[in-house]
Amino acid sequence: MTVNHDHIRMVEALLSAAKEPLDEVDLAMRLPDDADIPALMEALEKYYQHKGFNLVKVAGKWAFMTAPDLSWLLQDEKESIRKLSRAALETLAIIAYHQPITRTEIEEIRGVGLSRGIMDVLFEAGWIRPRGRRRTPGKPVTYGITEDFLIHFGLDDIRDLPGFDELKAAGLLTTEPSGLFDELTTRDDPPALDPEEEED
Amino acid sequence: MTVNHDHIRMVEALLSAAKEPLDEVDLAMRLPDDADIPALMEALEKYYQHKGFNLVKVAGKWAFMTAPDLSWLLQDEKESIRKLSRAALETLAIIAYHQPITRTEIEEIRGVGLSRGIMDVLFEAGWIRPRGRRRTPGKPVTYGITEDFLIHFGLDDIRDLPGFDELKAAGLLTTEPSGLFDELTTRDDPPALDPEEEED
Amino acid sequence: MADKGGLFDQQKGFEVDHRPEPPKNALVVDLDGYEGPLDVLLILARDQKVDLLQISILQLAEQFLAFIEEVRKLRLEVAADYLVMAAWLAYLKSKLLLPQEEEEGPSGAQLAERLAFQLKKLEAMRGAAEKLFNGLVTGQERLLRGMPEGVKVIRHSKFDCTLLELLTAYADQEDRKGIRNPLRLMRNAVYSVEAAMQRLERMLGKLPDWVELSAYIPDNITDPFTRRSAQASTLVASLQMVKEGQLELRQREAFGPISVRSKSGETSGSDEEDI
Repeated sequence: MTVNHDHIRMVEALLSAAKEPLDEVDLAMRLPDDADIPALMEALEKYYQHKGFNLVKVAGKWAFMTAPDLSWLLQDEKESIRKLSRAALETLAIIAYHQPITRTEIEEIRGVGLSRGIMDVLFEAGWIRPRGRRRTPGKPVTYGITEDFLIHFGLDDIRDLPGFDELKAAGLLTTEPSGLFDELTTRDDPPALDPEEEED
Repeated sequence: MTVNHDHIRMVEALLSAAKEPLDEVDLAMRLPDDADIPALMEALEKYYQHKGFNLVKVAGKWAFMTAPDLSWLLQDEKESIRKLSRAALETLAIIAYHQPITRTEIEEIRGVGLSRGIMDVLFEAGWIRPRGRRRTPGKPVTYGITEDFLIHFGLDDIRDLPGFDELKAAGLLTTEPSGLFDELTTRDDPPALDPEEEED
Repeated sequence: MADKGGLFDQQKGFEVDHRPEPPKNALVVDLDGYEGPLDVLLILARDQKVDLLQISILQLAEQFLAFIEEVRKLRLEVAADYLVMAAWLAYLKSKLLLPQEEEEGPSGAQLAERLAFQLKKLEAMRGAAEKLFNGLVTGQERLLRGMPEGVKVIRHSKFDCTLLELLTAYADQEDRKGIRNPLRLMRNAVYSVEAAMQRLERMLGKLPDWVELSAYIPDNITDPFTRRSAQASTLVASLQMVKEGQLELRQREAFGPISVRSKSGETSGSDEEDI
């Protein structure tokens, strides 16, 4: 190969970092004047033709793209991750901070009804579990977080979640506390197990 | 090279298409069971070391990144730099080198109160995270750096921080209170906020 | 202090700091340029041009006290932490100068050593921060693939959620609670028990003998939710009126229709117009 090795490296770097395919004019503008772009591209195209990604020309522009025979590798991952909805995130956070907690209490804190789907999603993620029943009329089920939750969020212990003051100090909270939930948020002890509660 | 050529191509395809660095577990899950990931990575790392982009390990994960000596070529593609105040810079370095570290310990090292804005900026950049709680009275939250931090600063591990081992050997990375001003004042109240720090 | 110019020069190391450089006029001493008393001490200490562990703390203490003196001449208020540091250094100075006494606590020399160490630590962190940002920063010195086709990281759980997102969600929640007396919008689609009672009272006299309770439900309600609430409220209203002795209720079988009639001998409230 007679092409300049430095020029090859430059084209490689440019095409690797480019946010869109580059045409030969784009490349010529960035490379030294004596660079023989067509020869470089020919050499590179050949060089990458049997790699996991190839240099391809689409609509007159060059880009590195996954080898067509390997595209199956990228397939099923695309759908495997879902984001939690805001409502689900909030519900999860409330359960984590206030566990054991009943459905009604969650609704009370959020100020809106809890749709069935939300709890389902959190169950599916394996992050919450029923913990027992509150010994109050109706014996409502209480919920808490799971070990998977701790593992996922890298916490040793549920007590490691920052408290209200620390959230504030970290700039995550902007308003003053309402005082409504003082006993829940500012106590420095770990939320003790609800004595009224039977663990299952 | 004794490594399987098909496996090499698969790793190339995956890393080239990946939106973020992939760790060896991620790769192993995609590759056939008999793939020898460490050997593949070693071969690939070597193979790409003189190309326009290299295979690098950051935060324990692999990614193709452009060669540092060509960074001058890629002005247009560079991300805009997040402007950090000196206070934020220093705080970030202190957290990285001393993690896990509490707020008070950061203040102790800097000799000045930590304004809320600073932690805010670092949280927002995704570079720090709460790590847990110190098992001392008051159970203060400790902070540490994130994987994004390692990726951003091109570090594979916290030990790769510049001068980490030397500083550690020199005893400069301890977080014990110096007890310096105990003679004069018992500072149980946090040091006053420096109004100047609020400006970032 | 004649060395003020050199003192400010020390701040140039950090490129990312875009605070305007303090003017180099030796008469202008601006505390705003410093990050607290330790910062001032570190800058002063660097003038001694030796390893920080070897510096003369005595000289440093004098320099700092002179510096504070200077600042106070020009500006009345000096932040409290500077004064605390000044007082502490004055104390340290006296401890260093006076002959060692038998007493509790660390000696002057030990305190001086600790201060030097703390300064060394701060300096180390400054240097580290600088090196960090001058290193192989991703997105600057090294660029990731610009156009990834999209292999997503295989997470070991199905849902993608970071601790920060979780904390932010909780914080947002707390933030919203910070609003006192939030405006609550009542659902006006509910047909209240009061309304049902008024209607029953008004219509009682008009319909003699047993009539199905459902006949008393306004028939202009089309919304199914409101209709169900009207059914419930009418039933509750009728039960209340039975209790008050105005009505009689009858249900022949479980889940069967409920009939109602005015209790014999009772006059209904009024018999004016219908709705």
